Amino acid sequence: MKKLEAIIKPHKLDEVKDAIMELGVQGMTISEVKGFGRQKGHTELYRGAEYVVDFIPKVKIEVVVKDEDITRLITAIQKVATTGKIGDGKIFVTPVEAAVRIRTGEKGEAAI
Amino acid sequence: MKKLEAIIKPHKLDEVKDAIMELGVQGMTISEVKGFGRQKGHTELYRGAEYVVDFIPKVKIEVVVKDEDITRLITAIQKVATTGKIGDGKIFVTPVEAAVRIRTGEKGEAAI
Amino acid sequence: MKKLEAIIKPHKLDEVKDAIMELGVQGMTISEVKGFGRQKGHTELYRGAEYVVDFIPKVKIEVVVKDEDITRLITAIQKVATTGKIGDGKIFVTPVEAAVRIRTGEKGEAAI
Amino acid sequence: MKKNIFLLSAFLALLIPGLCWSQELGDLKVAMDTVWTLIAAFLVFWMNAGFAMVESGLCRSKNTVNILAKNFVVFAIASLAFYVVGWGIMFGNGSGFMGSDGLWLIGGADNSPAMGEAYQGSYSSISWTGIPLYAKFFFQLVFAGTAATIVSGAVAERIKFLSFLIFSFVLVALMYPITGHWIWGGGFLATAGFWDFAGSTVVHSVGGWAALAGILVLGPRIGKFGKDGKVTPIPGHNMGMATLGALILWLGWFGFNPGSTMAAAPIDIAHIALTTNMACCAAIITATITAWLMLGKPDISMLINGALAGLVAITAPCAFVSVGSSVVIGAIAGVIVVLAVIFFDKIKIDDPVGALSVHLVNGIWGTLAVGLFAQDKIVATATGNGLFFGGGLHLFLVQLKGVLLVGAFTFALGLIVWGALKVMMGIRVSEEEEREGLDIGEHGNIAYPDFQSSTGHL
Amino acid sequence: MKKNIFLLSAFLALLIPGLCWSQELGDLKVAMDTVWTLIAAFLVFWMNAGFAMVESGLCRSKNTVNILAKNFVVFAIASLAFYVVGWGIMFGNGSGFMGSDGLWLIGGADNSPAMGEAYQGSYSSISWTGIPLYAKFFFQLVFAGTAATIVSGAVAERIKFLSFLIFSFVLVALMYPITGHWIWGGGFLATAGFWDFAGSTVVHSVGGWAALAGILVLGPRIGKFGKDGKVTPIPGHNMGMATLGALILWLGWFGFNPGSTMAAAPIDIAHIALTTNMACCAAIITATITAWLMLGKPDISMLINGALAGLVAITAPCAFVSVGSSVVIGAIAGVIVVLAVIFFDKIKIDDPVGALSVHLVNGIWGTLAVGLFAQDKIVATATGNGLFFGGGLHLFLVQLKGVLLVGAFTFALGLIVWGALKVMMGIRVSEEEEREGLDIGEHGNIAYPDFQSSTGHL
Amino acid sequence: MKKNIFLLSAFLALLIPGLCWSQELGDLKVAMDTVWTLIAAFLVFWMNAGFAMVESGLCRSKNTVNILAKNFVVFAIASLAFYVVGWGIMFGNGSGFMGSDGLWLIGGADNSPAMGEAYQGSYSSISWTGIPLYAKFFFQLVFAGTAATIVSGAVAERIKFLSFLIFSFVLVALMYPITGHWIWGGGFLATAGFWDFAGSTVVHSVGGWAALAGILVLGPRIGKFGKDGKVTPIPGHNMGMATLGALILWLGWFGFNPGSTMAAAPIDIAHIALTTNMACCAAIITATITAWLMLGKPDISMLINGALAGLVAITAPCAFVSVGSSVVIGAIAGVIVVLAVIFFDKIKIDDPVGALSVHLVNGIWGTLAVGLFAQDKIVATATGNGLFFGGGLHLFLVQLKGVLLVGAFTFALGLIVWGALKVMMGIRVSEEEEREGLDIGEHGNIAYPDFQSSTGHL
Ligand SMILES: Nc1ncnc2c1ncn2[C@@H]1O[C@H](COP(=O)(O)OP(=O)(O)O)[C@@H](O)[C@H]1O
Ligand SMILES: Nc1ncnc2c1ncn2[C@@H]1O[C@H](COP(=O)(O)OP(=O)(O)O)[C@@H](O)[C@H]1O
Ligand SMILES: Nc1ncnc2c1ncn2[C@@H]1O[C@H](COP(=O)(O)OP(=O)(O)O)[C@@H](O)[C@H]1O
Repeated sequence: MKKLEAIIKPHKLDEVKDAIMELGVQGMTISEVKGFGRQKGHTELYRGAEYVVDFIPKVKIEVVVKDEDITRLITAIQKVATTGKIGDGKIFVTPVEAAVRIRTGEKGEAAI
Repeated sequence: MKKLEAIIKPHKLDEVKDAIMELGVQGMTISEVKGFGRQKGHTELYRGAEYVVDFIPKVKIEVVVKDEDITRLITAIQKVATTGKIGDGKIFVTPVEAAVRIRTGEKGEAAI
Repeated sequence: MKKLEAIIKPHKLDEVKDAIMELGVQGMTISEVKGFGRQKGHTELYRGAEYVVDFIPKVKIEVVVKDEDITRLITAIQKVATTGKIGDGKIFVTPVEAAVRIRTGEKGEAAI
Repeated sequence: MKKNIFLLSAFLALLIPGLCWSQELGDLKVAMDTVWTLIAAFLVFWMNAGFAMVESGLCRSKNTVNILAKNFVVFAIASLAFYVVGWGIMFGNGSGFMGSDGLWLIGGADNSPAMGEAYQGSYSSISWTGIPLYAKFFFQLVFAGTAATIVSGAVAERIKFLSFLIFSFVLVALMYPITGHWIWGGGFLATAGFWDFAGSTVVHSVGGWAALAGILVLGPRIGKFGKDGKVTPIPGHNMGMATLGALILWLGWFGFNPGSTMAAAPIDIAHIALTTNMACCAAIITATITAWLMLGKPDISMLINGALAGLVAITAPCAFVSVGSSVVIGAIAGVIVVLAVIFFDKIKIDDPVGALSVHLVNGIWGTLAVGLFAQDKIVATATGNGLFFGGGLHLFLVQLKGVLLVGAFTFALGLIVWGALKVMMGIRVSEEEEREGLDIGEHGNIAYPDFQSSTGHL
Repeated sequence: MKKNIFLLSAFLALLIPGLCWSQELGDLKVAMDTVWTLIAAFLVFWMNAGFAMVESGLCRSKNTVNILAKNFVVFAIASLAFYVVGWGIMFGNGSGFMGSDGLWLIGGADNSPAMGEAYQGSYSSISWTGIPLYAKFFFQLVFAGTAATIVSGAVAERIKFLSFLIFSFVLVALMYPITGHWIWGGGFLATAGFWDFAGSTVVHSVGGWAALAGILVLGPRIGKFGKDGKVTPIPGHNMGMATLGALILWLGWFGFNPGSTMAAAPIDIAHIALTTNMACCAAIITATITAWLMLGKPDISMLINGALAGLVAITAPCAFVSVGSSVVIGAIAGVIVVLAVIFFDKIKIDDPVGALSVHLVNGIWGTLAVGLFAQDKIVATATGNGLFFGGGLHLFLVQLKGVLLVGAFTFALGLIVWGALKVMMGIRVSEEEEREGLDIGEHGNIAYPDFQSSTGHL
Repeated sequence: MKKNIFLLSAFLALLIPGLCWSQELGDLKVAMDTVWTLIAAFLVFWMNAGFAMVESGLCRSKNTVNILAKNFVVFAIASLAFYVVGWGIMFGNGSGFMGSDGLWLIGGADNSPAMGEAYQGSYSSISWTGIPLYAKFFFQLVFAGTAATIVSGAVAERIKFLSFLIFSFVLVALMYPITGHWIWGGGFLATAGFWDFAGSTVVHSVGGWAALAGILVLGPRIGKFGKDGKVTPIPGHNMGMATLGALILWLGWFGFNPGSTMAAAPIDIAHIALTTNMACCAAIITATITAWLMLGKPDISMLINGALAGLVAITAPCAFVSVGSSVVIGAIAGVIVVLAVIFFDKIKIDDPVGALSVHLVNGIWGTLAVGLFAQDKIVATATGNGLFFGGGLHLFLVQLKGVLLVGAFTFALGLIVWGALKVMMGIRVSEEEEREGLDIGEHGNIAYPDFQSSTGHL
């Protein structure tokens, strides 16, 4: 099994979610993160002094899937999450050694 | 070393934390995440229009442990985190190649 | 490629960010997490009753880098993030099998 | 003859404008008293915002919409209930138990602003003030709304919206006006020489007793009391909101107490404004000190409860005691409220916002304090002297009697109404809804969709 | 002779203090009327806070600073605009269309507080109240500020800050005073027997029409209407703020309506305070029920809109109808507002806070309600009777005419001004800024830097 | 004879009711003045909520409970301190430096509401108003509370709770009343012809000087100034709260300024309400423009400071200048405040909420503005003319003298008291507590437990 982590622009979340579901994946977990990268932050102003806010709100999507699904998943996400503008984000894939469904105790690919 | 990621129902956090501690594990890191899965979201209402909120608040617990501890940990968490109702969550295990305790610079299993 | 996860004290974020950037790393993703460990939480008070808050605010930094960069990165972070006081946090390293830049579709080390 | 006629006409010429000025003077006085009473009523109305903020602030974010909606709708219901029949029961001429004349829709005969002897109509018990009927009604209406609102905080975070609304209707249409009649409507406690200037008992204790009945029938929130009997505090979600609410209430009390003169009597209203303020300040100080000494740190929710306790306590005696006494009464209230909060936790009565400690306990204390600190005619009312000013136990015992009778009646009826609702339609939301929050369950809304919530206290 | 002289001197001796008291009585009356009017004006001023809270609460957190800043600055602009020329246009003597005398800087001749016949000056149309000129101006100023503020919510979350400020200036300097002159400034609608006691049309509909024009020129927010025509609700970020705002507005309305007497007339102000309150309460109840029945649950934003709808609707008729009628008028407003919110969504008019449903639709309803429910001289004004009280259609038709003319004028002029601004400087922020939030784009600030935001509704 | 007796009796018959009406007229006037003064006092009291909201809003969420608690408790302490001895020092008959008669517990002889010549008692300097003693005291009390509260914001986010409370006690019991005596208590500045109508100097500058002393002894917050001297802005956590607070303060100022007449004088209070409002509006506009031009965007915290600057500046001259002048005074204040904020940052004075720029700097500006813009008897007071109205430099120099003496005294004493507290018990929390937030450290509470905080600005 593999874990795919996609860091995307927040307003793309709904589209990405739909794309993932279309592939038959049944679950995912998201979190609010902040990104730093080539896309620069913006300048804010407070009581006469400026300061740079480097970190930009992003959404991280984590999905664990069977090995064979990972390529299709990457392609699907990359396609819908792109706006062509800097800051669209990244996809990372890491290995998963075990999975358990807490409710039933099912293990492995059955659990995801 | 292994990293265990458990996605659980928020109100189970205290019990899970206690179960982990009982195994002698000394540290963990949690974050607020939102889950999407078989457990469906709910409908909200605003100014006369309905909309579906798909993502449900969950807590993610991350614990890095020695290889030999991982099975006991899984069993312990699975036991207390289950309510039997859909949406209880998942446990995923991934490999960890290195660990460092920032305060002391200790490395590997000594660091966790 | 490797993913480095550093859990640090929030007020160290700026320094750590600068240290990472100095190594030529161009991107990173952070999230707000809460930690439990040797550093104990504090007692809060509400309407005449005390309770212990176990979880302490921490920041998690995730950086994906080429294999060869990982050691320098660890050293750099460990150096600036330490205060010498308990609770300074941990660094974990996990393997990354694939990376994609969403905007361009670039793959692998080119993507990070 | 001629001369005499001249004299007479001169006399009349002078007399007529004289009468005329006298009439105009009277009109001006009515106008001023009305202005004062209405502005005071606006301030009391404003207390609704205070209760809404204090109560939501001291509860969890997942129940915020529900609490806000409760406080909002309950005033609407109270207004209608008091208009339809509450006013008539409370102020209509009738027996010592309740009014019966002009019962419905403020529909009785009435020649207000005529006062006292000159008054002819269905609402004699409130003819001591010379303002138009609707001004009297409006002022009393906002008081009735307050009583209903007190209950809201105590039963928060677990009560069914609809059941609460029905209870509020019964409270304002029936329960509040009946005991109100006893005291302010010329009923048997008024006759007995019971004094409650602005409603420590009439409003606050009554709200408190109804709340206590509700809490007992409802039970505590999930998670508040552990199996081992341990108290788990459930922190409120917004101390800024709660503090703002307390300051709103404090401001509103300057309408509640001084406005209860229902006349712009300068010495009286200045005196009452000052006793009100000083009692509140003293209570803040002693609540702070008590919390600091007993609990280690001055918790802000205790300071807020302290302030409100002082205000509730001075409500009955504000016009009957000296400024010095008001400081003492407030100071004692500040200590009492901290002890009461701890006490209710200990006996496993779960009152999320401290409504009992503030309104019930200090409503009682304030009412009894009249019996201790009253000074005859210190401003204008002949209350007789309290125990500490040479009046003996007489006044105190009358006050005690009033406290007990009103308490017994309201608590018993409260139990019955809550019990009936429980049987008929249920009063508590499901466990799942309670966990998820009443906002989604009852309203389909959440209060803060743009903010990420912390599971620290789910 | 001697005797006669004695008599005469006695007569004079009595007459002089008599005159003197009469003068003092008059002074006292002026003072009381001024006190009442100023306090009412303070309450109306306070409505600015209400609008700021309701509007920010019902919008997203990323636009909070912008909305707050808009509401803050717009009152400053309104004050200056009304001072410079608005007052003169509205109340200056002139034609049936607009005032022209004493146009600039309240600079006309004026012997206020002289009243009626005794008044000599440039602002005769408001000489029915006997208070100093500056008190009149201040009271009218806070009304003008309200009209401008109504627009703010409707165009929120997408409008350019500067363009909005310019529009507000034009609205208060020109548009509002012209239609205001027609009705309150002795203009042609006043002459025609059109009645709008406290401004359902003068203030609320005018704000509503200007808002509608703005919405049409601006278009809906990104994401509000899907391609398939589906409505995507965009939840407001803080229901506590919105509810507090609604309660502030409610309080403010006790200045808005009863204060519009501009005199401390006791019967009148008590009556108006009560009709105002009862209409609001009835509207809350019916809005709750309507929402519950039609939508399944009582959404708090609907309750808030319900309350405000009742208040807007009773604004025109508050002094002309009975308390019973006020309940009916409010009850209908509560139903109307829920339907209107759903209707505007259906025809793809994106009004984030419901300003149209509240101020425009119920401003019209309230104005027409005068034609239905008015009872001649129920308090003091000879309006003639409305349709339901035997007056036939006459009054209703005059009211209808006023509604249409004011609407046509304000809407047309609004379209022109908004259109001109669009051409000259743009009125809408860039798509990117709209997504990121106007706070950073327009102000370089964010409202809540310490809280982690949820992307649930980005 | 008979006839004469008849005449005489007729004469007396007429005279007696005449006298009687005159008495009643006087009573009515006392009542009206009292009503006005009390309502104004309630509005000033309400400013406590404004300060609490502005200050918490402009600080970080981790210090919210602490700031709220400070603002809450400090008014309680101020009330007690002013009751115990402050009032006596300020208004008791005594020397030009301080009062000494009727020093403790408002305990002096007093026959209020008797006025002027008729007054006999210990507090002659405030016998120009004809209201009961307690009304005078209550009005002055809420002013004293304001002065104490100003300090709170300036020392926020690092001061020890207890030390602050002690300082506040000294300020209100001693420092504020002494300089207050100089100006309002018949002291040497009053005699010198120094004019400060509602307290630009008496209240605002005094609060400002005490705050400046505190800041200097405390030092800046960790992280505010980098090693390289770079200013790191520390954004406030809730702009909604801050804006609400500013609107509350604005409302409160309609009590602060017009209420300082302590009499319902219609021309005066209308004039003052208007100058107050126009100065505030002008300041908002110029602060917006200045911020826009100098800093690129109109930052909302600058708009808020701008509004308050205008209000502080018009406080001294509100009754002495024309409406036109009030616009100019406000406009200048709006520019000054933006420059002052930048200036204090530059010289490394860390004032989290801008208390110095608002209250100190504009308190001085407003006081001096009297010397420039005053017009003799424009309303009722014979101030003489200011520089721009042909009065030469005389008035300006007296004003300057007052500013300097009050400043020197308060600043010096402030340094001493803060210094003493520092030595005796410490005034600053530990570095760790400052980082973690004073809420947990000082109160064991946090303000928003249900929300996830962002580490953006920790
Ligand atoms: N090496 C990295 N490790 C972890 N996250 C990264 C890394 N590089 C970029 N990111 C994440 O991806 C986001 C987008 O990256 P950025 O360089 O701004 O644009 P792009 O992906 O279009 O090149 C960043 O905001 C950050 O969250
Ligand atoms: N494939 C997956 N990858 C990542 N997280 C998942 C995955 N499937 C489920 N989850 C997480 O587990 C939670 C529970 O899953 P769900 O399907 O609702 O119930 P259950 O685990 O009882 O079958 C989800 O809310 C989501 O956070
Ligand atoms: N085994 C672990 N797995 C995951 N996170 C851990 C683990 N141990 C510690 N942490 C994280 O590191 C933080 C610091 O750990 P702690 O034991 O308090 O101090 P120190 O790192 O100085 O020994 C914790 O708050 C937690 O977030």
